[in-house]
Amino acid sequence: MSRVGVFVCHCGENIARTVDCEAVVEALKDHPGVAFAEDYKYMCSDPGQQLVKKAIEENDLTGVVVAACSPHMHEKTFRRACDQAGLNQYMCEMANVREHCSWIHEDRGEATAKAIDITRTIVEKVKHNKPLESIRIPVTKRALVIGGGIAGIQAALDIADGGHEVVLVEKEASIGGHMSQLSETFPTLDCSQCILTPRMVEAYQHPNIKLHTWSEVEKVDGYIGNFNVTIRKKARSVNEDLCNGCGDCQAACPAKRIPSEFEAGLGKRTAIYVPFPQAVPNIPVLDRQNCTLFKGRRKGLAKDVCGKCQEVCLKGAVDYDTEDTFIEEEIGAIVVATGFQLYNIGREQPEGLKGYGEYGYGEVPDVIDGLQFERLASASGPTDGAILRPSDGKEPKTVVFVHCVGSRDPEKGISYCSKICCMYNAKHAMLYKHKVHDGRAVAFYMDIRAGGKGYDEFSRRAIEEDGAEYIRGRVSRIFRDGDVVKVWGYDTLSGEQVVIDADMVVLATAMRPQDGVRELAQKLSVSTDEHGFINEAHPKLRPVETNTAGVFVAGACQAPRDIPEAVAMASATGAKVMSLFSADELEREPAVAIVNENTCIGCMNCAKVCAYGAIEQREICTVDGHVCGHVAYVNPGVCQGCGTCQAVCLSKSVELQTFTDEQIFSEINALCYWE
Amino acid sequence: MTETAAPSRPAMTDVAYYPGCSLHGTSREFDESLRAVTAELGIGLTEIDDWNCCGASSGHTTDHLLGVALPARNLALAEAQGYDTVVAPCAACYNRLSAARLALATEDGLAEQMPEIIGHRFANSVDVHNAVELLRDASVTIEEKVADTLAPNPLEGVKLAAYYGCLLVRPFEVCGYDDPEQPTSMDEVINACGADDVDWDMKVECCGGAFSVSRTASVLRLGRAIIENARSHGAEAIIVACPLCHSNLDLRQKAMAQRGEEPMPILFVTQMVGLALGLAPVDLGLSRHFVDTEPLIARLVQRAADRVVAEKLAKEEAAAKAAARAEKQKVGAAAASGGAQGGEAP
Amino acid sequence: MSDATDSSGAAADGFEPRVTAFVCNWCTYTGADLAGTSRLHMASNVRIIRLPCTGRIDPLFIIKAFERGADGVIVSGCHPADCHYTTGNYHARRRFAVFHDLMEFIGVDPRRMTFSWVSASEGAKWRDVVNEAVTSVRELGPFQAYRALAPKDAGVAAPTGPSAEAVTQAEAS
Amino acid sequence: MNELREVARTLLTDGTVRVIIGWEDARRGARPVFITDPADTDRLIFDTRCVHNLVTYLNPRRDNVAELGKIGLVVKGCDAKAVAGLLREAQLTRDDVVLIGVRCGGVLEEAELPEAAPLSPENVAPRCFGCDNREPDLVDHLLGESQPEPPRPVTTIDERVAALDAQPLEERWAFWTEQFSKCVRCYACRQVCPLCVCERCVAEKTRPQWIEASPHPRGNLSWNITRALHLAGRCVDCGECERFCPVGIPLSLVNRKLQQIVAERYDYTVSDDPENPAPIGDYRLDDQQEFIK
Repeated sequence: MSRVGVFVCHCGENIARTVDCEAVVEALKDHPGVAFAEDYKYMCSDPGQQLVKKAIEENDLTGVVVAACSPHMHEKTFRRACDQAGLNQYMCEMANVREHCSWIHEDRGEATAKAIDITRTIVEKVKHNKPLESIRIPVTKRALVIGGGIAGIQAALDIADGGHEVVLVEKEASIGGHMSQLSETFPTLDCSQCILTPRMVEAYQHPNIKLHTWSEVEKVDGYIGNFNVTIRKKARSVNEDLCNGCGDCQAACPAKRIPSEFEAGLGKRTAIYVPFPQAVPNIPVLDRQNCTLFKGRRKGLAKDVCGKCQEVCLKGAVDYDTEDTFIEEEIGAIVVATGFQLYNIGREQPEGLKGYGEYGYGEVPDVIDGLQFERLASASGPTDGAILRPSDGKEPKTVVFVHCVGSRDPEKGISYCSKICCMYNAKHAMLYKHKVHDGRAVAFYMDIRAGGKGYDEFSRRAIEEDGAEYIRGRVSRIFRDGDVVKVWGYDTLSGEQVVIDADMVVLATAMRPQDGVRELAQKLSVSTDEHGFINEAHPKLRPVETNTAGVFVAGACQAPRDIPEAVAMASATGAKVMSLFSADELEREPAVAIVNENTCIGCMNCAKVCAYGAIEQREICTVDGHVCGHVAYVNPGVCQGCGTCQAVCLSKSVELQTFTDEQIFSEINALCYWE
Repeated sequence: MTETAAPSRPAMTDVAYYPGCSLHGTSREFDESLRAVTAELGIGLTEIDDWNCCGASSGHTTDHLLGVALPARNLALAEAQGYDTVVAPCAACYNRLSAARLALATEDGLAEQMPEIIGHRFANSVDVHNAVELLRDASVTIEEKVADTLAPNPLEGVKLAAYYGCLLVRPFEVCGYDDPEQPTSMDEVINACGADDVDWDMKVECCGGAFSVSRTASVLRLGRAIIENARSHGAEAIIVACPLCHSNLDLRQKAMAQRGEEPMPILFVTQMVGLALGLAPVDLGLSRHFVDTEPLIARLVQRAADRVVAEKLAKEEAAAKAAARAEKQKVGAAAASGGAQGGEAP
Repeated sequence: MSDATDSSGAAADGFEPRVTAFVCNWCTYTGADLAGTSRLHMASNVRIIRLPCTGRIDPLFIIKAFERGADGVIVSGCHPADCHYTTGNYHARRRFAVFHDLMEFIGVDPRRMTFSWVSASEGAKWRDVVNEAVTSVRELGPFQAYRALAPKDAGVAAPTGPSAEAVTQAEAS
Repeated sequence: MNELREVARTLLTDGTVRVIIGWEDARRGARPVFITDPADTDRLIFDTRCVHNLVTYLNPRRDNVAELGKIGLVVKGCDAKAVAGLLREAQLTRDDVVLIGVRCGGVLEEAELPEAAPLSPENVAPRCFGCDNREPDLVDHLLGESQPEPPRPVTTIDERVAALDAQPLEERWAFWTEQFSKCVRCYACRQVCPLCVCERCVAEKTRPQWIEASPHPRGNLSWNITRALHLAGRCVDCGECERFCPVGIPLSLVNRKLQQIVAERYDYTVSDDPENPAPIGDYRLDDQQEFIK
């Protein structure tokens, strides 16, 4: 027989004002299975909790019902109290007589009757609660970091410094990400390469970091603490162990006119190439799409038409016949840091985005995006740091910067603010003015969003010290008019139309998630928002966690982020991973589904509705080991406790702990009756 | 359908024609040239019986329901009269009719109200095309017809600027047949006529629209920019497909001129196609314009005639040269073979 | 049953509907909490049963509620795309669409079954859902038709625990 | 018929299967037969009396059938849909069975007739009207000649459902509670159903006991709603439940209603393609939700 204790809280006057708490105690006192009932002014206070603990000990209670506030408020408090008093914490439940009763009703009689109903319902539920033990899962103390930009590097370094192994996967030939392309960084104007390169090298040389560049995540199985990850190492055509990075192959390559991705199309590279001089690792890859030899092979030529890189390689590291290889890694936690890409200013747009026909779809050569400007301003860029416009290599005397191209423009498909553009436009205007003293920098902005340490001062400096002209308004049209780029805009402060004959225009295009992030998210069972950014578990309180336990998110793949934010997020994921790795086993609430193998018929309908892939088919054997059928098995490490499987199970062979059929049945029975 | 329907080409379906007020009034030449050109191209054009105002400007800005119901009635009439396509050459009519179609297809509960308001059943099954769309779809036929025309094509190689204005291509959700910012459909028609399209910057700029009356100065400024840009890119005429664009650029052009520039003829797209097809300018209403089209047409006809003469001369010259060359070879060959024979004979 | 209910719950006209609500923990339960925090007053006829997700809610719960004398039910959870468990509400939506249509075919007035999406921030919507459900069930009157199906010897079911059959029936292997 | 016997004989003789399950002509009409000896294959028939859905013998609850060895099963189109249902829910693998499909032009309402009667509006099984699978795809052998469409019955099931739909709620309630009150809870509908695959039916589950076990109107309603819901998007409309119901509850009307619901809401019809996922357990982001506030 159950011995349930009922504890009715007055919550000061909050409950007692409309609910007659003594009447509730009175009504429940003699209810079957109730061994103790009492009311108290503040049940959550220390004396209140003492009252609960004392009652458990003195009355040998088997269950506790606290009729008070919402379980979201104090369930943990009272469960802890029960635990301290030696009662299994899952034998304690809350009856919500405050939010769901006293606060929403005025009539004392009605509210009291309802409070009695609510409390009795929970008493009936608790009578069917079972003592449960938290679930323990072993943890593989090895992290996977996806993406080798500044966020990925930071996360990898933090975890590696904490003494755990890290596998860092980067899809490009070098780590470094977009930060390696930047000239200087706001708001301090320190050189991006100078602060990034040491981190890159540190990550490469760290004994705890295993780096896979030119690689992608192929498949992810398993669950928190126990992921099994398959990594595709794309065919590099260069043996990483033999190559010493001398660069002879690049010098010998005859295909020298390939637009360089790193230079944002403003510079050229060879077919076998290291993306940039400071690349880590300093090992080239062979771009088979543009390689003369592979072009010949694709045409089906009997003999290879090139082979110069192989000829000049003294180490014999070039191998044209390598293929993609697959590596499996046992992983305990995953950090996603895949970063961003820019809204394409060209005509080709992914579904949902429209492009900017009014700006000529980027087909005017002197209309460039922010990343291209970074390369123009970079000392190691295609112009060695001189600001020269792409069409004729002349120094532009008037440069127009347009904010919010794509961002905050739902008509074009993106409603969000890209956050970093106000700052980098100010930086660009400054860099330009520092290099072209007699130049004119004009910026069209919607609002200046310079929230951040030193940010507003920085953008003010662009205007006040460096003389950038800021015009509040949008640009309606950009077109080439002979030698100049005509910019038509509107100054909303003066109400005037503005026409500027510019020599070059820089569009601050929106930050978008990388291509393929939805596919990656699917592999990881994490969700993405309508724009493709990875969803955090909670926008405020769990910003670096995802809905999949053990998968964390850092940097601009979650939302537009600047460098300090990306680094902060990365370190936060590092801390999350470290705390996960701090114990050998993981403890989880036992709100998981359990299959009754005696009645399960293995139809696997439950597996079809499981959003987490927690349910698998498992063979059952006779006593002599002969396979005689199959049943469903719920992996408690993966199950999140939604119970959808239980509702679709025709034979009622799966049961969600903490919300069992018996508990709910009893609740319904306690609630519904007629005279 | 006229006898011109060439047997090599499948007969085009007849289309319903919604002229709207402009084509019966200020833009009669658009109406005349459209009728002439479609007849020539074998497109059956039947005016919708009992059509009413499309509600442009005043209707839809007063009341959304009215703005939908007015065009819906016209579409319902076309539907009842058995058509699946309506041609609305006026850009504003085209836009209203298309916008009503979209609203009826997407807004909950709107279509259900129509029968009672307009007094007709309406299934929203009629496509709405403008004149540019109609001609673009017929561009292959135009090309063939132009090639078959006996008279030299006065438009051959002429640089023409396609001016779309606003309502013909925007908003994209309503129009959707061409890029709203960098449209090309009218340029395709220009090319089909043998002329060269001009790559210029103000294809979709505003002509000032109905402000022509209330804020004439603005309209003059806008129109001037458009004409100057076309001129600076080498255009000899501007091609339009909207009565209002035409009237703003044509009627107001004299007032726009500042330094005694050459006038820029403004032609409707249908008039251009008519010229290429060898139709008489007067049948295309070309005499109705404020900017005299006479000098342009005379110039083009003269140029075409000169070209024909030059081509003929060049051909004759080439033929003469070829004949001479052949003669020479013949002589040479005869000499050579004669020599060889001579050598062998003994 | 409870005297308190009988004396105060019943209005002068004699009928106070009993409505059972099955709600998900993350959206509607929290939305109902918010209604409380916001002191939004509403009809007191609804009793909430908390479940992790609408995906967990079995049509049998509703049938059982009707069997045990409920005059109406509410099923409520997260809006589409907001499910805490990603897809539970989508499965629930199909399940209850079919159930809803079948019950209507059998002759149950659909106004006795309210289905809604109420998010954690929609305290006011929850109040409206509750009030509307209570109002429409009040108009329909007691679900006498269902109660009339009860076995003759079981006129009043014990409110305190599982039905007598459940206790006496042995668990099948 | 010779073709059927020939195929059955070959399958048994070359050891492809150990037993052929088909129909034979018995004293009281057509009935299922299990044939293990090639010499007996001449007993096999197929005509309009072969109404039984033999897939019920593949149901994993009947493990004694499986013990006979690999089965060759004669199936009509509706029966093949049931095989697909079992495959879909992992109750069978395709290699477990050889399917001998027969082209079907509809069957009679009644199997127990001395000889096959030509179909007429009066005697045709109403469910056959409008059948979309008279030549099953999911078979290893497809036998017989192309058959004409079955005749339109005097009253179609759809018409009966529509007639009920047209009635006011109270009358529908009265109709169904009356029908269900007849139920004696013999569970013949369940036992004969090829897709009721549970070893322990929810109706027999205790602790908690969702469905009251004794035959009274309230528990009967609960049972019948549950049975119908469990077959939503799964029922192949073979009509066996109604045919076996000893008290004559028109279960085909409930089954048809559910077919209509999933067809209207999810554009789903049960097919004999096992790859085609069932509608319950699947979802689309834009599923109808007009009934949700």
